[in-house]
Amino acid sequence: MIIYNYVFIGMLLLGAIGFALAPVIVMGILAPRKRSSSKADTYECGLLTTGETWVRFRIQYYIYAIMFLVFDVETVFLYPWAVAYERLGLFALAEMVVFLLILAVGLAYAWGKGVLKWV
Amino acid sequence: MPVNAPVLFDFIHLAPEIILSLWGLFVVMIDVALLRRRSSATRGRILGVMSIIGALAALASIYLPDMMDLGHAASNVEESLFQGTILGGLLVERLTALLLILLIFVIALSTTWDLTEHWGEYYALLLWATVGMILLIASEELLTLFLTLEMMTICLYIVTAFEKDQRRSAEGGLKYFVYGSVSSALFLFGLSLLYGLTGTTRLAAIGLALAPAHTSIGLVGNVAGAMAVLLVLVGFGFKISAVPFHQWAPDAYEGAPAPVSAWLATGSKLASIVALMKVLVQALGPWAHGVNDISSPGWVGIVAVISALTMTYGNFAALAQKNLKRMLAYSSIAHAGYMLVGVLAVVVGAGKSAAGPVLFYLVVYSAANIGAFSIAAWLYRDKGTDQIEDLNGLGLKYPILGMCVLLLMLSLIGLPGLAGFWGKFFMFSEALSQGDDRHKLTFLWLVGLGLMNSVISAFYYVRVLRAMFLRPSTGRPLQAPTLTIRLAVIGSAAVALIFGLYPQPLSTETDAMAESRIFITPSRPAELLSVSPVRVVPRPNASDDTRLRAGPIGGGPSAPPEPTPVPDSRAK
Amino acid sequence: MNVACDWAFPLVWAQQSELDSIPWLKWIIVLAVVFFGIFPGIVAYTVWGERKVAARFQDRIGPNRVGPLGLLQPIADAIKLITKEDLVPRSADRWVHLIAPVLILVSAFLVLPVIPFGVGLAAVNPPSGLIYLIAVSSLSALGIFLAGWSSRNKYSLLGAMRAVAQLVSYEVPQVLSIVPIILWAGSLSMVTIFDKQVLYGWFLFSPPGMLAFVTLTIANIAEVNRTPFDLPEAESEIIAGYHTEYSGMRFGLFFLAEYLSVFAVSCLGTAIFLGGGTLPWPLTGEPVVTLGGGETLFAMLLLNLPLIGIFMAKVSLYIFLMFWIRATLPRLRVDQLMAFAWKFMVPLCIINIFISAVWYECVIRPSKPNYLLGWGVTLPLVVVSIIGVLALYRSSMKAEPVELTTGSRRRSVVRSVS
Amino acid sequence: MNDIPLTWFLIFAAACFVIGLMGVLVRRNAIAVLMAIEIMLNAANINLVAFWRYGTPVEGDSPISGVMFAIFVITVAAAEVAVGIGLILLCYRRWHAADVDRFDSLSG
Amino acid sequence: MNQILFGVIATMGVLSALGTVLARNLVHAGLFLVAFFFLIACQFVMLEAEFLAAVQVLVYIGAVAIILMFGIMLTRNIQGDDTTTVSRAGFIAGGLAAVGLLTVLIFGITHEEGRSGRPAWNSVTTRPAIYPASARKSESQAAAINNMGLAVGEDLLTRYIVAFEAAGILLTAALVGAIALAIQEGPVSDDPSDRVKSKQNAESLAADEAESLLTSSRA
Repeated sequence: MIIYNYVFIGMLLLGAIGFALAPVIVMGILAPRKRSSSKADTYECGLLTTGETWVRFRIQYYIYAIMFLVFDVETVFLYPWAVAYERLGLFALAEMVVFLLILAVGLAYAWGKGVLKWV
Repeated sequence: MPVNAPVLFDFIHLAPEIILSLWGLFVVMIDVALLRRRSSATRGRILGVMSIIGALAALASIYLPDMMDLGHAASNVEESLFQGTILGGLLVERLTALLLILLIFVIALSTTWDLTEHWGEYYALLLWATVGMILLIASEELLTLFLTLEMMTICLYIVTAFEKDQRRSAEGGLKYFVYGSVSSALFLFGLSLLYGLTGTTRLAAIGLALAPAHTSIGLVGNVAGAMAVLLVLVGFGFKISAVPFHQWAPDAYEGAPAPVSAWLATGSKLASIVALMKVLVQALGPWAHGVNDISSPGWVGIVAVISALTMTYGNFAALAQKNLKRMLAYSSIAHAGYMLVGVLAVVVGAGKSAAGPVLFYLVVYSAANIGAFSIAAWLYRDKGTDQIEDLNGLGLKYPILGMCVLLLMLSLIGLPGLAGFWGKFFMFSEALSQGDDRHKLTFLWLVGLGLMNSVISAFYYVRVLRAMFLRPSTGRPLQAPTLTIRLAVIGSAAVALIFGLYPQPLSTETDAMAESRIFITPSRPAELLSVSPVRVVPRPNASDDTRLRAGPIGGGPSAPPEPTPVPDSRAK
Repeated sequence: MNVACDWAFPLVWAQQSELDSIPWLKWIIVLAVVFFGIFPGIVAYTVWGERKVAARFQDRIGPNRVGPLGLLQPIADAIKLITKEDLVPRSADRWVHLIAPVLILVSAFLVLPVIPFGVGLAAVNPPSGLIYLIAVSSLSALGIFLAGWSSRNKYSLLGAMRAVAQLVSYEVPQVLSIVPIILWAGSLSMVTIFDKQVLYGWFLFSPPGMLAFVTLTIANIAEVNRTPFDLPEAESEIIAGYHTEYSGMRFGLFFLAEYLSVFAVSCLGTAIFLGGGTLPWPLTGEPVVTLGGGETLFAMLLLNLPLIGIFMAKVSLYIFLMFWIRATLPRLRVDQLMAFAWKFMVPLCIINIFISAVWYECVIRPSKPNYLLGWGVTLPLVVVSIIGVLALYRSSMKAEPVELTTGSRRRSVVRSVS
Repeated sequence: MNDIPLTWFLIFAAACFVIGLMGVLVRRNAIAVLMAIEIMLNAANINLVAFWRYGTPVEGDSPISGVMFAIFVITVAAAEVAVGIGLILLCYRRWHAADVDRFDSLSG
Repeated sequence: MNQILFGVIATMGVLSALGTVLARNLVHAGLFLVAFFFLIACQFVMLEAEFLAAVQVLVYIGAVAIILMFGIMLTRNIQGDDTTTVSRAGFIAGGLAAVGLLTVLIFGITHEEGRSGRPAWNSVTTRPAIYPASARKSESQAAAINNMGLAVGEDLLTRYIVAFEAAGILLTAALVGAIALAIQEGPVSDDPSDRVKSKQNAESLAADEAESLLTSSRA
């Protein structure tokens, strides 16, 4: 059954989480614990933190995230085409050329609009 | 070549969609590459003209299948392309032509004022929304239906919020988006239940699977089926802004720039009503009124209540409106209510003759709305607001346009002698004559309510006319309208007048369009149509006697296209 | 090749095998020994190797105090980290602060079971193994974001946002450069890819293959945040990027996760491009090792030992390449970094997909693959596309510096959020 | 290795759907509403794949119609989120708040 | 063993969905949402649609969750913990409506009786066998499960080609539209009339800023 592949991966997942948490727990036990107020401040190269943690964010991040989302979904369509390429004839290649052309225009648009520049 | 490779000729039927989408890409690239240096006003005009050329090219390409005389699929024969996912035939071509003409007017309207700086994206999104609408009309399957519905609405979400200098445009867009995606999630859950009930995604096959030939009693006995129908109705109710799901419409119409709200009121509503008719008749038809012996109510009652609510609420709310676009939004809700009566007649009668009047009404309604919204565009261009009292004295200053607006408003009311009247007349008379006695009472009520609402609607339309003709013009007078506004208003007034005096050509045309397969519930194919699956009938206008015709029932599992490379429905 | 063994070690692949009940004990042994024993050991000594190699590049010796040749250095580091105080800033979000490094480490671990170390030696072989691998390796971006956000420090949040933006931008070329492999192998399962490479020779030995290998390596380096793409946690930039507020073993987890993903990513590179476990010579021909089925664990290991050796040699070469690049190349500026991904790598990978389709038609589809035609057609295509995209990229980059320095006579396109 | 009955999957999907709907009704922040919509779409996906797996495909249809539907639903949901966040950011720059019910400039 | 596994995944799935809806802090809600997506992917694996599980993890957790998190960061509530739920009364009303709908749905699911040859839902307890080749009911479904990438690829480019190209157009429209919405100013054009326009734009922004400060100070 295909599920058994993923049962092994599930066991690996749980094992990895345990493998990651074990040292932190051990550290909690072994390591010395001396609380002091100055230690618990957020680190600002030694200065006191100025201004609350809301800083001007550029819209840039959002644009990179959309570009990634669109190309990510594009690969979700590309992979099955690549797998079935052998059995599909030439028309499938033509269809995929059209699909990639459509998405290349999206990339060219973002490029031309200048949003890809990290200003 | 794998078993069901798409036949090359199928793509010919898709010519308009292919041209529109590639043209949208072309417009976007031209805007980014060549026109960077120009100001947004000049860019708007240049790209507007180019988009109109694209729409005209698509319009010409509709008749490509005939010109190419492919030898087999003449375009008058209904046939399912791409293994039953897309429909090609007379209805789809005529409605595509109508949509493209409306699109040309909307694009022309968009060049009136400098509503955005991103013109390339604006026109491309309008073109892609049209591709979504055409494919929505042509889709024969739940998957393509959902995808094209979403494609149309997502393009419209973005375009609604395109006037970035206006706060209301962004807010209207967001409200439209939130309502839209919630209702599309509900719609999808309804589709998944339907898929579970019948096991197939093709509409015709669903209809046959739901046919009450078995012991299953109608809607009441089967709660899962009832939930599926209700959720599908919610999805479509949102799209045609029927009452319980209409809160988004006034805000979206008022917020969006005038040409976009024109496109919302005409194109999006037209495609959604045709899709609603197709799903209700073809897929959910058997459950319309439950099995005759057990008088378990089908969903006809629900749709009747929705239609009544939509009519009355739309009209009463429109009475109190100050803003022209918001009033037009409520009037478009009211018209959705009238059209639902026509849809009910189609479902109950399950005859193709009943679908003609609804299409007739759609044509007339969308033409009138284009004219009305072009007035709103003109008003906004000069005065920056779209309150009704800003129209004061317009009729006196521009008598010809004033007359045209008069014709428009009267046609929207449904005054005899104008196209609007014939639309309502055909639809209501069809509703009264259709259906067996059980439905007589409901239709009587609906038609009565419809007439009463038409009278109420007179009040708010007349208020616009009163402002234009009787009030002295206050504040800055409006400058001369651009050619595009003039053309739009005169064009729609001409439609209202010509088809008002002589409705015959349009009604025969719409009756011919109504003969498409999607308006025949699969559960009754045997009675209405000769059983042989394939019969070609010469073009409708050639001879009228052979009214009965058989689109090949390609979809039903009873006669599934065997997986031969060329399904038999095409063998001539 | 996909042979069912009754004592399949560690083959748990159950697609066609008659494994109707799950061999729990065997799996737990495999997990404990291989996944939580050998691999962390390899990773620890990769860290040691990196420090030694980097030292050699800078003409110094590197760690040699602890044990002979500094071999016990990794263990010393581990003990030091464990005994440090577990410090979490007061304003930080305690739980998310802990979940973030765990998420990154887990995403690195989950890549390993799918990779075929030898003939039939993939721990797990699901039919869509490669897309599973891509999906799991995209989890780390989320982990990095949560690390930055949870420490409620505006510099670490800014560093995390920049790191995620870079990761996300380089994941697209990574994913696109794997498409040629699937096209040639005709399936997503890693074992079939291995079998195809045995038949047709390494996928590297073809012009589109080379191009795809180069783009994949560049994307892998960026994916793991190593020089020249390690801007987010570069010392000179924003304190220490997203793991400013992490100390002690929590920081150790990040360190372990980074080197484990270096190992995982290089295993991916070798498995799909360098024909994991097969020798470059003879190029093609009969399978290297045939499993008659029913071998015992010991026989299985013995048979596969040379293959595992070759695989590990290739992986270490790949990792050495990364060390080498880290020791020599300077760090890229942020805008060059992003522009390079979107304006050079993505177009190149898209074009490469079509060139690989041409290679498929010439070599793999015909019964007798003629490599001459394949090379003859695709080599010029590859060269032309590289030059074309490079020219395009150059022209767009050339326009920019002027703008940036002269206070942009034209308003910069995107202003900050008001 | 007894099998899982179909109704378990359907009840799980219905529960997630209803929770998503409640989220839409209860939450005020536009991004929280967007998350609730994603839950509803995923619930519908589970429904589709469950019906595909437990039913035998009809002759004329594709053998994986349920999975294909789910793949296209994921594409639509991704496009919807991208556009939704774009609209929310546009509204945020105008109103400095992404709460759905604080938008009352369009009254009447 | 399958049923236990399903039970665990289903309860954790419902809990994480509830967490997304009820968490006060938006980023915590986002975290619960990511957990929910992962558990839905596990459900797909339980249904043996593993290509879909990989696509779900890749698209939802890899991209959609990142965009949602960026959306939270780019709107003011960086800590993400401003009040985001409605009043107590609204809460109970929403909850009741949800419970009502749930009972109707569950009643519908359990009491659905089959039609036209399809078995009723609650009678379907075993899925069509794939593994022992002899017991396979439909060869095409078995082939699809064993190599889903191939089956999806074939169907995508032959049967649903129209939906496939429409999805391409939809993605580009979303990309182009979202970028057009996100850009603060118009394209960088030297035309003076553009400049005037964007100055008004800047002024109106400043005006909004001042006005919103006023309202917040008064509130």
